[in-house]
Amino acid sequence: MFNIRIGGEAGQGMNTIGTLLAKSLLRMGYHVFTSKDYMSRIRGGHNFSDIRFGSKPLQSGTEKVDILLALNKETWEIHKNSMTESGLLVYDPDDFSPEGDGPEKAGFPFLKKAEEIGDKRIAGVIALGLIHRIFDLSPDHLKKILSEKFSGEILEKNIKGLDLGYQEGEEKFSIKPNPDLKGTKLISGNDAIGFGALVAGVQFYSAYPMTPSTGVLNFLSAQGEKFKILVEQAEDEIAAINMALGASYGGVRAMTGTSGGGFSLMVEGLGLSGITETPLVILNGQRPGPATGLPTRTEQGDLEFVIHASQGEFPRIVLAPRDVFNAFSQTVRAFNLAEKYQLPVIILSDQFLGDSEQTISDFKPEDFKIDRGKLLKDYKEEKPYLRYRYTEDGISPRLIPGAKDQVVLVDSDEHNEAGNIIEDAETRTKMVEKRMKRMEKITEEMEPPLYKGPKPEKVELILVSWGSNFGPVEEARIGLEEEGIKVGHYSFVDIWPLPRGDWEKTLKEKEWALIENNFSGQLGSLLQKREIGYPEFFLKKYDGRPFTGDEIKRRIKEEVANRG
Amino acid sequence: MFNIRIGGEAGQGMNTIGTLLAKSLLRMGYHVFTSKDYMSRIRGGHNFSDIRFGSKPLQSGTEKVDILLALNKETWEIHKNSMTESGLLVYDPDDFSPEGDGPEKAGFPFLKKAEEIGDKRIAGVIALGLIHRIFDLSPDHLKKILSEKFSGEILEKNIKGLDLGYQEGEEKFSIKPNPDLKGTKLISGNDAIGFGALVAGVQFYSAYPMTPSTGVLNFLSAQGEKFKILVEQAEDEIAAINMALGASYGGVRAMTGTSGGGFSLMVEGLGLSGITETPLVILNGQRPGPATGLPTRTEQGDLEFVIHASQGEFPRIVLAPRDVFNAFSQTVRAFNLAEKYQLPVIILSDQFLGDSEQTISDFKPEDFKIDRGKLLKDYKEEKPYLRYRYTEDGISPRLIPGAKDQVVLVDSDEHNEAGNIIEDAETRTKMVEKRMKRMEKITEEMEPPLYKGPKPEKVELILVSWGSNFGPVEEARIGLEEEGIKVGHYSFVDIWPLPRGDWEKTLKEKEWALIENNFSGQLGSLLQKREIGYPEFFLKKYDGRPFTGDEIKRRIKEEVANRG
Amino acid sequence: MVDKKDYQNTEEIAWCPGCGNFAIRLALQEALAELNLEPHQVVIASGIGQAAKAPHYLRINGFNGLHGRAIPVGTSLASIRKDLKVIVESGDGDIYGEGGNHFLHAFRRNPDMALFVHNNQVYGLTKGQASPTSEIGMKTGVQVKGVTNLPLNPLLIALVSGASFVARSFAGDKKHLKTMMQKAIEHKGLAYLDILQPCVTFNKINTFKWYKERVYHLEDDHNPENWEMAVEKAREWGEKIPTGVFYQKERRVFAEDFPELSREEIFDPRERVYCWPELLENYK
Amino acid sequence: MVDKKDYQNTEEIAWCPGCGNFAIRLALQEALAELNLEPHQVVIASGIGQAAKAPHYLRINGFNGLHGRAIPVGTSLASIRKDLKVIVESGDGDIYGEGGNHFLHAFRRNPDMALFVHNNQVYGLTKGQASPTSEIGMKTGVQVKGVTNLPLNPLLIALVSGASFVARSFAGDKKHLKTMMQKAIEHKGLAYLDILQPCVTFNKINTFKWYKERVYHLEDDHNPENWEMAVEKAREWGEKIPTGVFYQKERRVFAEDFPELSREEIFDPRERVYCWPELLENYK
Ligand SMILES: Cc1ncc(C[n+]2csc(CCOP(=O)(O)OP(=O)(O)O)c2C)c(N)n1
Ligand SMILES: Cc1ncc(C[n+]2csc(CCOP(=O)(O)OP(=O)(O)O)c2C)c(N)n1
Ligand code: SF4
Ligand code: SF4
Ligand SMILES: [Mg+2]
Ligand SMILES: [Mg+2]
Repeated sequence: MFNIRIGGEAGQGMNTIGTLLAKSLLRMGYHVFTSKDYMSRIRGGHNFSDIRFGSKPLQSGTEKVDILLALNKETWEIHKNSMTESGLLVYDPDDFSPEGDGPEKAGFPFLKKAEEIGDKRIAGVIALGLIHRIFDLSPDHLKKILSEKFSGEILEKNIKGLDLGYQEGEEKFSIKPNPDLKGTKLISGNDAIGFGALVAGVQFYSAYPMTPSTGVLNFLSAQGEKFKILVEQAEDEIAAINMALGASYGGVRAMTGTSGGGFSLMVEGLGLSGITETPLVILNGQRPGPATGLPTRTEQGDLEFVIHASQGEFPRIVLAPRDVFNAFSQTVRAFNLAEKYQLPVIILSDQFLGDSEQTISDFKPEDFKIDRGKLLKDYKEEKPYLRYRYTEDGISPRLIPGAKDQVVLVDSDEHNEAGNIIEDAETRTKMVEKRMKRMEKITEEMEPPLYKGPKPEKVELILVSWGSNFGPVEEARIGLEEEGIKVGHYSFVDIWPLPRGDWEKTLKEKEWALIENNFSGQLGSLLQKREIGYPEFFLKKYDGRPFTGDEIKRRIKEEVANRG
Repeated sequence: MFNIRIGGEAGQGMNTIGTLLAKSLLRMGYHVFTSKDYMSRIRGGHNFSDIRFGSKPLQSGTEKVDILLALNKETWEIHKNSMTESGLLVYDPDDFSPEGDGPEKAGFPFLKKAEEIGDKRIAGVIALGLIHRIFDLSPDHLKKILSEKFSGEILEKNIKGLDLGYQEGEEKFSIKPNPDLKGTKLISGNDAIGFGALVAGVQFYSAYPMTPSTGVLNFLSAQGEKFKILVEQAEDEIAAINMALGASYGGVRAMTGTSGGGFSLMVEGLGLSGITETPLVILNGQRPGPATGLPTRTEQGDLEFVIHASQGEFPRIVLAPRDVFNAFSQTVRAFNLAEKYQLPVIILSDQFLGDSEQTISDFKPEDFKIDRGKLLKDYKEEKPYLRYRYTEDGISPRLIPGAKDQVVLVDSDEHNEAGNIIEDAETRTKMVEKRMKRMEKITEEMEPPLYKGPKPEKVELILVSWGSNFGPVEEARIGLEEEGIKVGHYSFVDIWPLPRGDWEKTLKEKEWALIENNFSGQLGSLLQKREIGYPEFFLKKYDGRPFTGDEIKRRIKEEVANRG
Repeated sequence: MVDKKDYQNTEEIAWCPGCGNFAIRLALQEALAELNLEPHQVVIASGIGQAAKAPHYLRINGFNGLHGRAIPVGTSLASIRKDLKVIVESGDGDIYGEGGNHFLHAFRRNPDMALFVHNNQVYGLTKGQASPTSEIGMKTGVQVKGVTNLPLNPLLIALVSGASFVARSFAGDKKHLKTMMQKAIEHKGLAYLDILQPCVTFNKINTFKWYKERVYHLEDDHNPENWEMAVEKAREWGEKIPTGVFYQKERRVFAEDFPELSREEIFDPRERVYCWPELLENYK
Repeated sequence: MVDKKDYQNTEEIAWCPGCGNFAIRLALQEALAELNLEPHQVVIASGIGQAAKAPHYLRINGFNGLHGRAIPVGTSLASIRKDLKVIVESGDGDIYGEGGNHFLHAFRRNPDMALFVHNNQVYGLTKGQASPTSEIGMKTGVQVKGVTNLPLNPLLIALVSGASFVARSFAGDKKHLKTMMQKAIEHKGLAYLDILQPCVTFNKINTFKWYKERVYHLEDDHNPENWEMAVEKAREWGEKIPTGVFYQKERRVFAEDFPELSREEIFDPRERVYCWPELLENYK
C-alpha cells in the first residue's frame, strides 16, 4: 500500500496527472483510492490529490505520504511532516530547493525538459514516468491511456516525456499487483450516483450548481442525450425541486441534487413531495456549514436536518451510502423506494464520498432491478380513478396522467381521496393516518447496520459509523485487528427511519464508540431516542477534513489503552 | 363559566359581533377566552367563534355550547349536538326553522327588525342585546363601546337595536362578575407577540403574509409610524429574513414572522444568522402541514423541524409560549436572548394561540427590561475591532457598524476573528467551538418546565405539554382535581435547548402522559434523547383543531380508569 | 366533440359570490371544449391563492403545488410530457411575487405551455394585502399608509425577457377572454396571458366598473409581430387599458430536441440500457 | 482627504491572475476615496461567488451573506441606516439567477443604495456553468450542447421595472468604471451598474478582447432622462455594446418617510415608550 500525494496551486493540473496515474495503476491490477483536498477558488491557493494503491482493497485516505510530488514549495512545507521514513520527495529544482534533512529527495527539471521536448504541458507526464520507475512499474499502460486521449504530435511528445521520466527514475519501492482484478473500474462517488440514476432509468434531472454535488449534474448532462434524460440547470434550487416534482407527477423518474444550502431552499418542496405523495430522489452532498461554510470540504452535519426538514409530519427515507459502489447501488434503490412508497428519498452523501475514487468490481448494470411500485400505465375500472384512494397499506395506485377519461389531481393542501381540498377534521385525520401508516412497512424494510469484525461477544469495543465514514473506520478496524485489538464495526446506511434489529440489543450491552464527522453526534442523537444510551467514546471531527483510517486507528488505540 | 358560540358563513360579520360581546363582558369584570374556527376562504363555508366567560381565569376553549347564535341553518346542524342540556339556540326564524327536540330555542327576526330600524348591519347588535338579557347583564358597557366606535345616526341606530334586543330577551342564566378584575385587557396571542416586539424596542419587521402569522404583521404595520418601526412586506420569505438580518447587522432589533411554509424558505437564512452570529427573532406560527396543509387551522407539527433546520450545526433557541400573556413576555425575552447570545431565537406559536384572545392582568410595559448583550455603540481601543474575537464565553462584542475608523465584517463562509474567509482546519475547529460553546450557558439559562398541581409524589399521573397546550391541559388538570383525581402538569416553554432540572428525575420515576397537538409526539422524542423514556399514555390530536380542557379531562379520566 | 360539461365537477366553489374568477373558470372550460381537448389531455399546474384553486373546480388533471411554484412544475411537465397540454394558472401574488424568479426565467426557456395569471392586484386568500401589481396609494392592513412600491408591469417584463406570446384579457369580457385562452393554448411556446380579475372583496379600487371603463381591444392595426409596438401598448395603463395579443413570435421552444416519450417508454425506461458497456469503459 | 490606501487590507486575493475583478476592486477603491468617504461610512453587502468575495479584499464594512441574497440585506440596511453608504456587489449568477426575484422587486422599492453586478456571463466559482447572461451556444460542462435559453437582458429588466438609475461599464475601462461607480454612489435611490467583467478562466467567448472590440461610451447626445432612448440603447448588444448611464431619473426612495436613526436611538430604543398606555386602551 502506497500513497502518492500531488500538491500545488489550483490550476496547475494536478487532477490530470492524478487521473493518469490512477488509471495506469488500475489497469496494472492494483486497488486504487483517490481523494481530493481543494480550496474554494479557481487559481492559486493550495490543493492536493492523494492516490493510494495496493493489492488489497482500499477504503480511505491516509495521513502518511510515500511519494510527494510537490509542484511548489508550499506543498513541500505543508506536507513534509506527513512523509513516511522511507518517503521520497519528487520536485523540480527550478521551482524551489527543499532545505534541511527529512526524507529522500529526487529533484528533476521537469519543466525545462518539457520545454526541450516542445510542450511545457507535459512536465506532469515526465514526473509520472519517474514515478512509474520508482515503483518499478511498466509505463506501457500509461502509454495506452495517453494514446486513447491524444494522437499525432501531441501523443508523441507525451510518450517521449514519459520515457524520459522513466529513464531518469530509480527503483525504490515494489509491490505486486493483484492478479484477480479483472474488469474493475475506478469511479468517483459522484459518478457512481449519476450512474445509479441512469441504471434506475432516470429521465429528468434538475439542479442548480453547488459543490460538491455538481459532479452528478455534470455526469448526467454528459449522458443526457444518449440516455434520453432531460437535464436542466434551474434558476435556483426551488425551481429545481419543483421541476423534478412536475416531471415525477408526469410519470417519469426524476431526481434533483444539491448541497446543504440548496437543500435548505428545497425544504418546502420536500414537504410538497410528502403531502402529494409524489416520488422524488434528492441528493444532498454534504459540506461543512452553517450557511456557506467551507464549500469544498466535507462534513456529516446535515443528518438531523434532512430527517426533520419541512413543516408538518410525513414519511421520508434517508440513505447514507457507505462507499463508492454503495453510492451506485443505493441510488438505484432510492428510486425504487421512492416509487414503492411514493415519498421523497434523500441520498445523504458528502464531499469526501463524492470526490473520492475507488476501485469497484465488475458488475452488470442490468442486474439491478427497477420496481415502480403501484404505478399504473392505464386505468379502466368503472369507478373514477382516485389519486389518494384509501388502501390497506396507505399506498394508493398512482396513475400516469393522460389515461383516457381519467384525471389525476394532486394537492399541497389537505385533500380527500380525489385530491380535492378539504378542511374537515375527519378526512384530515384519515389522510394523516394514511400517509403515516407507510412508516411501519418502511421501517421493516430498512436494513440494519452492516456488522464487520469478530462476533460482538469477542470484541472490546464496537465502532459505530454512518455513511462515508465506513471506509476509514474499516481500515482502522482491520489495522487494529492486525495489532491484536479486537473491535467490531456497525456501519449505518439506512438511517431514517432507523432500522430495527439485533444491533439495538448489542449496543445496549456492549461498550461502543461513536465516530462522526460532525460536532454534536447526530447519529448518536438518533440512537438515544432508541434508548441505546450514550457511547463510551465519541470520536468527532469538524475541521472540514475526512477521517483517515490511520487517524481513527491511533485514536481508538489511545482510547483502549486509557481505559486499560 | 359560559360558552357562547357564534356561527355562520365567512363574511357574515361574526368577528365583529364576537369582539363587541367579548369587550362588553371584559368591562363588566369577567374573565374572557375567545377562539376562532375558520376556513381558508373569504366568503361562504362555515366559520365560528367561541366566547367563553366566567369569574375565574379561562385558558382554553370547550366542547360545550351554552348559547348558540346560529346565523344560518348549517351552524345549527353542525353544533346542535355540542349544546349543553340547559343550552339555548338563538336564531332568526326568517333564516331557518330548527326542527326536532333538543335545546331550548329563542327565535327572533333580527334582520327584519334591523331593517325596520333602518340598517341591516345592526342585526348582530340586536342579537347581542338579547344575549345580554339572557345572562342578566346590563347593556351599558356595550353602549359605551359602541359610542367609542360609532357616532351620530349610526350610533343611534345601534343603541336602538341593542335596546330592542335587550327588551325582547329573557333572563335565563346568571353569573357574578369578579370584582378584582381592574385594568385587565383582552388580547390575542398575535397582538401579544406584536406588543412584545414593541416593548422590546423592535425597529425592523419584514414578512410575507402567511396565516396564522399575518396578525403580527398587521399589528406592527398599524403601530409602525408611532413607534418608528420600519415594517416591510417582502417579495417572498427569503427576502424577509435576509432583510431582517441586514437590519440587525445595522444595529437595530429586527424580527420576521411566518408560518411553516415560509419558515421552510427561511431555513437558509436561519443558518446565516447562525454562522454570522447576527441576532434575529423569528416567529413561526404553526399550522397543520405538510406543505400548504390546512392554512387556517392549528397544529404543533414543526417542533423538530425548527430545532434542526438548516445545514451544519449552530446554537439556536426555541421558545413556545404557553398562553397569551406569556406570548407577550417571551417575545420580549426572545429579543434579549437573541442579542445576549447573538443567535436566532424562534418563537414557536400556532394558530390556536395566535387567534385566541385571553384576559390578561394589568402590567407596565416599561417593567420589561431590554438587554442588548455585548452590543457596542462605539469602539476606541488600540487594536482594530474584530467581529469574531475569541472570548471566554464564545460571545464576541458586537459593534454597530459606522463607528469611526472601524469596520465590521460578517461572513457566511467560515471565517477568522476579523470575519475574513478561511479554509484551514485549525481556524475552522476554533470557530466551530467558539460558536457551540454558547450552548452550555444557554442550557443553564433555559427555564425548566412549569409544574402545576399537587406535589409530584402525591399525583397519579403527570401530564406533559408544551406551548399553547398549557391552557387546555390546565383546565383539564383543575377539573380532574375537582373530581378527586390528582394529576400534575409540566408545561414546557423553553424547549430548545431542553432545560435541565428536577423534572428529569421526576419523569423518570413517575408515570406520565404526553399531550401534543401532532401525530408523532415531537416533545416526546426530545425527552427520549434525555433518556426519560416513553410516556405511559400519548394523547395526540392532528385534525387541525386545538384541544379543549374538557376533551383532555375526559380522555385522561378514561385512561386513569382503564389503568385502574 | 368535447362538451364543456365534460369539464364539470361537483366540488363546492369557495370563491366569493361575484368574484371575477367565476368567469375565468367558465371561459377556460369553453375554450378547452371548443379546442376539442379532453380533460385527460390537459393539466393545470397551480400555486396557492384564490386563483390557484382553479384545478379543483374543473374535472381536469391538476398539480396544485406550492405558493409561487407553479411555473417550474409546468415547465418540466410540458417538456417531459409533450402529449399533454399544460396550463399554469395562478394569482398575481403567486406568479409575480413569491414566484417572481420563475416568471423571469420562464421566458428565457420558452416551454410549450400557457400561463394564465388571475391578476386582481391584491392578495385575496390572505385577506387583502398589496400584491406586486397593486396601485400606489392603495391602503391595506399592511400598507396602512398606502402602497408606495411601484407596481410591476408584468407584460413589459415578459416582453423584455424574450416572451414569444404576450396577451391580456379581462374577466368581464368573457368572449374575448375565451379567444385569448385559445390562442394561448394553441401557441407553440410559452403563452403568457394576464387576466384582469376584479376581487369584489378586497380590491375596492380596480373594480369591474373601473376595468370596464378603461379596457379596450387592441385594434386590427396592432401588429403583434412588432415588438416596439407591443412595448408601447404594454406601457399604456390608467385611463385606457389595452387587451388582446400584444406580441406573438415563435422561437425555439424549451427542450425541443428532447423526444416525445411514449407511455411505454415512460412506464419502462429499461430499453435505454444499450450504451452502458460503452460508458463503463470510461472508468478503466 | 481620504486616500485609496485607507481601503487597503492584507488579505490574500483568491481571484485568478488576470481576472477582471481586480480592476473593479481598484476602481471602487479609488471611487470611494475620491468621494471622500471613509471605510467606516460604507458597507458592501454581497452574496456568494467570485465577485461576492469583494468585501474581503478591501478594508470596509461588509455583510458577505448568502448566494443570491445580497439585495434584501442591502435594502434594509440602507433604509434603517441612512447614515451609511450601502453598496450591493455580487456576480451575475448571484443577482440575476438565484437572486432574480430580489432583483425584480428592488427597482419597485428604489432603496437608496448602489448595485454593482460583476457580469462575467458565467458561474465562476462553481467552475464555469452558464449564467443567466451566457450567450446562446456557449458550451459548458452542464450545457454540453451549448446554451439554449435566451440570455437575460438585465438592463431592460431594470428599465421596465422602474429603475431610477441604470448604467453599464467595463472592467477593462477603469476610468469610465470609476466614474460610473461614483455617479451610482451619489445617486439618490437604487443605482444599478452592470459591469462587464472578463472571466479569463471560464469564459472563452466574452474575453477582454471581445469586449474591447465592442464596447463604446454613450455619446453626449444620449439623454439619460429619455426612457425610450435608454431602452433602445439597452437593446444594443453584439457588434457594439454601449456603456455609460443609460437612464437616470430620481423618484421616491424606499422608506423615505422613515427617520434617520441616531446612534443613540439605535442603541437605546427605549425612548419610544410614550404611547404604550394609549395602545393598551385598545384592549379593553
Ligand atoms: C410560502 C408561502 N408563503 C405564503 C403563503 C400564504 N399565501 C397563500 S395565498 C397568498 C397570496 C395569494 O395572492 P394571489 O396569488 O394574488 O392570489 P389570490 O388569492 O389573489 O387569487 C399567500 C401570501 C403560502 N401559502 N406559502
Ligand atoms: C444556495 C446556493 N446555491 C448554490 C451555491 C453555489 N454557488 C456558489 S457561487 C455560485 C455561482 C457564482 O456565479 P456568479 O454569481 O456569476 O459569480 P462569479 O463566481 O461568476 O463571480 C454558485 C452556484 C451556493 N453557494 N448557495
Ligand atoms: S377574495 Fe377576492 S379574489 Fe378571492 S374569491 Fe373573494 S372576490 Fe375573488
Ligand atoms: S474563475 Fe473567472 S471570475 Fe473567477 S477569479 Fe477566475 S477569472 Fe475571475
Ligand atoms: Mg391576487
Ligand atoms: Mg459570474
